[in-house]
Amino acid sequence: MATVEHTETDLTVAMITEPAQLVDWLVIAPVALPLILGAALLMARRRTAAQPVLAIASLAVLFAADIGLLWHVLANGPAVMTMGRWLPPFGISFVADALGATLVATAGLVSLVCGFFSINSVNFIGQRYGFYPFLLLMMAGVNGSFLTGDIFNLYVWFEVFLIASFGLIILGSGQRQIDGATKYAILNLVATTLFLIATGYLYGIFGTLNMADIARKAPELRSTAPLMTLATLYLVAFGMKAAAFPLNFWLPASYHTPRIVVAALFAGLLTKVGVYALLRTLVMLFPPERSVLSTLIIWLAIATMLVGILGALAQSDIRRMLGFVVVSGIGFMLAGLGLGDPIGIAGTVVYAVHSMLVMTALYLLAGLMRRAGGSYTLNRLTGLYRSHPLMAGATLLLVFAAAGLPPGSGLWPKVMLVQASLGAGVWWLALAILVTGLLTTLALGRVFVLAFWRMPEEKSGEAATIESQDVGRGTYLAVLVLCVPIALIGVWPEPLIGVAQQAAAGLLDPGSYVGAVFPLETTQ
Amino acid sequence: MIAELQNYVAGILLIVGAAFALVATIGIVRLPDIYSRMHAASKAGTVGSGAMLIALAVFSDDPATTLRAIAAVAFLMLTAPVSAHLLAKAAYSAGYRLWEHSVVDDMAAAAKSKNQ
Amino acid sequence: MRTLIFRTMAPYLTSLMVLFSVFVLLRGHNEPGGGFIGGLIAASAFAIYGIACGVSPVRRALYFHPMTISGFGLFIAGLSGVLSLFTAVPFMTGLWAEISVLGVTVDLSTPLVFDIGVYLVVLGSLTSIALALEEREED
Amino acid sequence: MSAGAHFREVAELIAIGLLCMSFLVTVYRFIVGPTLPDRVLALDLLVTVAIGFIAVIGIRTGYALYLDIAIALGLVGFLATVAFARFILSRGPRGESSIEEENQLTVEKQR
Amino acid sequence: MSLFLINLLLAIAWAAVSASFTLANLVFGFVLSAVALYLIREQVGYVGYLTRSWRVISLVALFVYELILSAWRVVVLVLSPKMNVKPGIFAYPMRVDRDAEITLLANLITLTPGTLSVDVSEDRRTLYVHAIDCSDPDKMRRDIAEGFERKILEAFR
Amino acid sequence: METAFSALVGIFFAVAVYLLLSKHIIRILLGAAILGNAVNLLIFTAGRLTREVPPIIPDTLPIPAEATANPLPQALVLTAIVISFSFFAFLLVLTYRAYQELGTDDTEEMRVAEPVDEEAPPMRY
Amino acid sequence: METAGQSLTLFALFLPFLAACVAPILTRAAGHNAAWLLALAPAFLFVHFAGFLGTVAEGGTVSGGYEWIPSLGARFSWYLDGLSLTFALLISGIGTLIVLYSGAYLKGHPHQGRFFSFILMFMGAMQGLVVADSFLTLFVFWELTSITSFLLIGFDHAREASRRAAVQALIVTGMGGLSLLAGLVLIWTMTGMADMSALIASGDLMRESPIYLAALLLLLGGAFTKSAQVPFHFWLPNAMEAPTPVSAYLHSATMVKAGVYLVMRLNPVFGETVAWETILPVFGGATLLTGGLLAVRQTDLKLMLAYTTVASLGLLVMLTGFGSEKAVEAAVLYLIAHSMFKGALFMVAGAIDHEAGSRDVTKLGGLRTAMPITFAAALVAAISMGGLPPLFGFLAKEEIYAALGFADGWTGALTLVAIAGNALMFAIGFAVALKPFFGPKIETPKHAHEGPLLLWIGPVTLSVLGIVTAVFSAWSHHNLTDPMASAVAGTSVHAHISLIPHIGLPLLLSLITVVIGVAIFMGLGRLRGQVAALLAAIGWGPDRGFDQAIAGTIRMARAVTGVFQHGHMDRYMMATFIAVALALFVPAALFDEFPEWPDFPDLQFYEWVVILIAVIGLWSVLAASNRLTAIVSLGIQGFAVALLFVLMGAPDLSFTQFMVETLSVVILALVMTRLRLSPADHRPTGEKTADAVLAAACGLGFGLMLLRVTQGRFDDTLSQFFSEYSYVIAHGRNIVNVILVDFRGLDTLGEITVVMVAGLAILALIRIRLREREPVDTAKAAG
Ligand code: NA
Ligand code: NA
Repeated sequence: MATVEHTETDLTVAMITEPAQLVDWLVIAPVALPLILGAALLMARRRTAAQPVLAIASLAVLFAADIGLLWHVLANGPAVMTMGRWLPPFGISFVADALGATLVATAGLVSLVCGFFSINSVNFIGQRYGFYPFLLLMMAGVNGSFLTGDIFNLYVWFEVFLIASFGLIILGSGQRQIDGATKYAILNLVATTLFLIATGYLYGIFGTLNMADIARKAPELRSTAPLMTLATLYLVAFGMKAAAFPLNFWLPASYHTPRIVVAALFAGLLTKVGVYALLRTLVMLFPPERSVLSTLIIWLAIATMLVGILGALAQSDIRRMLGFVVVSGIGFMLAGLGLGDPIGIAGTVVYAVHSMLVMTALYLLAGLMRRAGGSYTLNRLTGLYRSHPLMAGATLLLVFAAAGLPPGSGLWPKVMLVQASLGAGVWWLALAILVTGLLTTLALGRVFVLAFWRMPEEKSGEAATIESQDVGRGTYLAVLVLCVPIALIGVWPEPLIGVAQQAAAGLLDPGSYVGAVFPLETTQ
Repeated sequence: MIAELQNYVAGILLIVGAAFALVATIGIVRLPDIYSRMHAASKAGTVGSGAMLIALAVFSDDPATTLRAIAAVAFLMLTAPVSAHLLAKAAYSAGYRLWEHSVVDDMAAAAKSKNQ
Repeated sequence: MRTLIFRTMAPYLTSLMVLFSVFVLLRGHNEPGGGFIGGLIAASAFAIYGIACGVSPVRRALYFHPMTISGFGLFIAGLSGVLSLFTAVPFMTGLWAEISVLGVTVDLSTPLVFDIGVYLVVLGSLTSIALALEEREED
Repeated sequence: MSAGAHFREVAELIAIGLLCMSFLVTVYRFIVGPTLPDRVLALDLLVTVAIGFIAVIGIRTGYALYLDIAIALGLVGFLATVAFARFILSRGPRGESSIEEENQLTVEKQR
Repeated sequence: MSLFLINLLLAIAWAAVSASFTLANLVFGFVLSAVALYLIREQVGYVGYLTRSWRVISLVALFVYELILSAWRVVVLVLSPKMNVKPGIFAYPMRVDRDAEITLLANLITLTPGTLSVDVSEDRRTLYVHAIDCSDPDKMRRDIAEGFERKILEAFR
Repeated sequence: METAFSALVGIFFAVAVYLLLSKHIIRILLGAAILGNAVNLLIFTAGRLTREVPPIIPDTLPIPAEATANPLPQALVLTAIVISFSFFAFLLVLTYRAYQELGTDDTEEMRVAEPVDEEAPPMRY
Repeated sequence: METAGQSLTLFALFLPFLAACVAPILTRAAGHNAAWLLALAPAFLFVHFAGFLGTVAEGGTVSGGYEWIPSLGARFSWYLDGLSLTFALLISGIGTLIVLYSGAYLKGHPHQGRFFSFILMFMGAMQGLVVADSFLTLFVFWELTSITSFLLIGFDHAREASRRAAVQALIVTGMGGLSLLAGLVLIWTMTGMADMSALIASGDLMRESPIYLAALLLLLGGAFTKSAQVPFHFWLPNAMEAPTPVSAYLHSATMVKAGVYLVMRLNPVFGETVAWETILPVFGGATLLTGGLLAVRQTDLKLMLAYTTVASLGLLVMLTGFGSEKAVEAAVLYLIAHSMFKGALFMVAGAIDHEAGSRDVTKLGGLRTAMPITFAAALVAAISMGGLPPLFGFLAKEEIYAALGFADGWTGALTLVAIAGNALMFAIGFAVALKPFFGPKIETPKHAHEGPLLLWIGPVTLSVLGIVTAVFSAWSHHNLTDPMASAVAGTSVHAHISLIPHIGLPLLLSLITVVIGVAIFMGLGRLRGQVAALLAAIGWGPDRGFDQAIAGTIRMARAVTGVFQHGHMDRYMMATFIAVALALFVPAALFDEFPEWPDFPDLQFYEWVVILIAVIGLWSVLAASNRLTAIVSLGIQGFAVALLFVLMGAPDLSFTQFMVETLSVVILALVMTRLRLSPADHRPTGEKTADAVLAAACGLGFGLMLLRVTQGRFDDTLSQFFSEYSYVIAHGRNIVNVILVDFRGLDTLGEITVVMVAGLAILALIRIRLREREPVDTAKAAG
């Protein structure tokens, strides 16, 4: 064994000399906490009874940390922690800006709610084979993606949440799950590999992986390096992760197959990470390339919206329908990206938060409907209005939210995106947004009308094969808890829009981001 | 002086080892069936690579490296016959026939008598 | 595989490989190797053991379920990063300590703990996979 | 440069040349097959030859550290063979048609 | 006793691979090998005695010699322009009956000229050996019985 | 050197993509494995190539004596190898389970999640 | 702007929603009598807004608001001028009556509480809509009216017709809402104005703006759908599926008038242009005639009223777009009158239905003795509707004819339209008010008698009000008509019309209208048959069109989805790589990002050999005759890659690659053992060729890009740093390992997470099935 010499070296040239404050740890907590707790839960795999309790406690702590981080970032601007004390860009920086912190906090809420929902819906086998570790580690991956300031590290976190999502999707292990999981896994693997490929090129061009470093080096390299191809590759890779047309097929092929709480988590979290990554790369790192691509992105956005919502209209299975609604929502987020102005980007951010909450709630609601009505298909679900008025209320709120009608949260991003597209003179985008809103109203409104209003005696064909079960109170509560922020945003969107505008400003002018990472070189 | 000797010995061992390796590979091409080919692979191949590892051991001035090179040879010797045996047994059990000009097959005879 | 020769050889090969894996792990900081490669070698060792002698002896040998070992690996790898919380430096900052045992100084460091964590994760997960697959063969 | 060193360098090149030929010949057997065990054997020999190759590279570059790779290869290269043997063994007794076909191939090749 | 020996041997092997024969490293190696042995505790049965180690050494010497010879014969065989081989599998009735000895014998046979252990019969009495030149199986049986098998019996009994 | 490696990477990608386009999952898996190698070589090449000098600091020196191979892409590739191996293993077992559940590895026949004759939604209100 | 007043208004605006929240609880406690309590909410609103009458009558306006979404520059603000105030009073006033009426109408209904809740929410939405100042406030309330009306129309949800009507209303008015949003946002974005008050103060600016026409059409899209203008009229009669209080409220005073409100609101900004004065009268006139004619065909009291509502809305739009102050004044008068008589008549229809059990005018008769109060109320309302004195409707009718005149062909045509429409409405109004009550008594499903107080207090009040406002026309003009008309016209307008008619053209036209109306009334039965025959001949209408559109949309959606979501994995993959190939070539071609032609690589011969082995391995994977061979071939290429790593100074990589490659093959072999796979790929050559071309393109693209990247200058600052400090600070000589565990330890942490999760996932995959097959835990040995 080689002996270690503890030489005296001038650390200031290599390391950050300022001590890390406790509050700085909030930046890494959203990753470190679930990761360590997830590992601990895995060790306690056999204590199936304790699993949910421990997991929910962990998620609650995580959510508290997320909120703390958001509060800190909003008060003090981007927060940075560079791992291992190495000066950036040599160490991996975690940077929580308004965008990242907001998404992390929303993800925290979504996961906590799904944790509650899972109490009733995850069985012994699911618990024993790691539902909760998967959940926590997926959160680590998702949070890591939102917070990391290093593009290769982003890839790593992508893979973490991806593999955890594989774990979650196969937990049912029925034919549908296996089939869905196969397509989900292979196509997503291709998508993340494309991301890695692009990152390999990026490293070859820039020689660095730190996003702040890339952002400040890009202008010099623009004339000599193939950045246009690079940006397009990122668009393809993240577009596929985000389920943007024409690379959206994997989502409707798989999201309806796992148990509903898993689908809810996926719908709430995963595609948004793709959108987030698109924002980070195209808007923050490659803005001129993004403007070149903007027309393409806008057309893709339109196609995604319309193909998504038409897909939803075509479905009889509510879960499949929701999968397409998720896709359609991606179109909205792409729209802001394509427009690329502050209000458009802010609209995308607001939509992302809205979609995380609403899509999760809708899937959970589908689970409730299945329990109450014994089926997932519109051809068989009936009469829930009489039997479950509270559920009907929640459904209405969520339907309106998803369709962008008051008092749901979806109104505001719609308004912002229409504003942005009309401001940019892209009226056909505004048209597509509005038409999609209308078709969403129709698609989801039909769910309400058919499943809730329609009465059982009218329905044609055979009776539902599955007896309806009692709807657990905890489950109900989970959905209602999600309804609160959804309605709150619908009524008073100012805080969210304010944060989103801050996030958009941070993306469009990465000065504060770069400055936070390289505090000593702010004049660069 | 010692260094020169090291160079020469290492060089010779390298050439010999590589030659053995080549012969082994020619063997697996020329010999008629899988079982015969295994002779070439598990003997000439092992000796060839072993020689080259010993060349490294000889060449290196570092006793640690020398020791590790010898250890590597030992590991090779330990594993090579096992893998040969396993492959042969597996191939035989799976029904891969001996070369048609093979002279004896006591195993087949034993199996036949056992079945009767 | 029920062959006497292999079954007799496998335990020795396994212990040899486990030794080698620890060696690769410990010197990884200075020469090629490290937790990941070490873990791979160790997992291969147990895979061979399992193929030769069946799954149950391997499970009994490991005592803990391989996935628990894996979880423990990730746990200590994560904790090794959190230790720096107490010295007011960022996550995963290497902390070094010299400990004197029997007159020999041993260097303990969080990167080492981290690498051991990596080793355990790889060892545990891959062994778990190999054993689970091997187990399918037997039923 | 001393004569010994020169000789050794030439020997290295010769060895590498021979090993490269070995590689190619082995790959030839691999491609020709005709049976699965033949291919597995080729792969096994490839690993063995690679160990020698790495030893030569170790001498050539003066980096003894490549040796560890050789050791690992020696230990685990055998794992692949074990696995394939296992595979051949377990599918064999079922009298699968593909094996019949392979035998057919062998017979044809030898004629 | 035998376990202790193996443990010690492994510790030395450890010191060898890690190239440091300090006391600390030996102790560490010993502990490590103890752990490694513990993992395979069930399979470790009878092992020979240190007192007969010289016989073991002579066995190793024979083996190395045979190995090189064997490789050379392969060379000759492979490179001969007209390949005249009469391969076959012959049965070899063993005298050794302990697992370790059978294994050792089989491995040695494999590494030596023209022979390759294919299988051990279920009653562990017969070793099936593939020979590249099987024109005279009885001679081969004799060679093995008087060569390796005798040496093994000497070394371990 | 980079030129040759670029060409090789191109070939790797071409083969990987060709396999990924198959209908049989086993071939797709082989494609995924090759794709992993292609990407690893790509990253490795993108960090520029240096022959034979490993990025290891000699025992006697505090920093490398000569220009070594670029260590960073090596570390990145190492991470990527491990990750793609994990995914590969998962996909493989998933394929196996799919085969058990669905009796096929032909994606054309794997139509449980998206059935060929999917029920139409009700047209009424 | 006094704060106390502001917060009181804010409270007033939220009060209906608060009441809606408590309504179910109250109803559970107090039964239908909760109506009395709940009616206090709209009553409070009425009183509160009535307090502004003075200010507004003096030409003032009341505005206020709070910061709401400062980030978007949107306030929650309101603006009360004559127009909004009149509407506010109508909404809250009639709302009070409707709540009371609902108390009786739905007495004993299991979901009466829910009903109160919905109707109060709707009222709140409507109230907000008419007083809203900022565009966003307006839009939110606008959409809320659509949503709440959806709930109200579908209240009787067990019937498919109700559900259909609800969906129809939601979709049609939702479409309009989107159009409105687009219009408002367009104005907002282009002019920076975000408030109605600002907009109406800048008419000239707007009229000259390049976005004038676009904005106009978009806003009218909202208004026309909401106000059921042809061809969007069909949803309104269908909405009669709702319980009668809903019809009385939504279709007399409120929802449908939201569109009229918007048109009136915009008149000062968008009016006085050719577009405005063409579009509005044409659509309004067409709607008037269509509504009137279709009303004739109906026998259901509510449907008859519904179609006349359509007609009235057309009349209002027509008048507003006519383009004179007089016409505006007429519109205002008619709007007020209509709210009162139509509300009363709907409630009457409901009362008859409630008490007699039928709404079919052909199956009712002789109820006047059984339901005298109702009858009286109906008669008075019908007189107003017919435009006869001494009711407010008379004032309106006179003013309409006064405004239209016969000045030229255009106005003449409109006048004729007005006469025809009014005559039809006259006939229908009296048919509704007289037919059920006169003639021989017809037995009805229920034994009819006068309803309870709650059931008739509404119609009676509205009927009486129709008289009072007409008699005291000076008061009503001063407080309601003039301020409202001024607001609509954008200039100060004064009405002079009273019950004492001026002899002249308007009176003549009124008389003509009455004569024709009476004639139609007499021949209603015959006319009904003719209209029905005509419609049968046409055989298609927007109502059927709606069903076809919905079904068509769903069918189209299925077709489109079938194209993109076809379920063929290989085609999904193909789409992916086509995208990749395009991404690799198109930007490179457009922006000149292809590499320069390279020199021939200077490799050592053994390096070539290793590369060759890799390529052979790859080829062998492709060409393998069976998959098992392919798996072994996979080992070859991985092995070659590992050797390349050795040659390129990457021992750690090589080490790992060897191990991983071996383990991959091992796992593959372990898994394969269990699979019975048929030998490979028997696809048609065409497919293979297409795949090969695509694959080659991707490979070439990736290779070229890599070449281009490596031809650039490389910045190795990071690696320099790592080399420099790897040993000195991080105490490790293997720089790669130090990067892995220290410099970039976080990557590794993520990586081992992946490894661990993969292990767990694989365990789950394998085990869960194991358990399914054997319920007893076979894994006990697992410890
Ligand atoms: Na995803
Ligand atoms: Na990967």
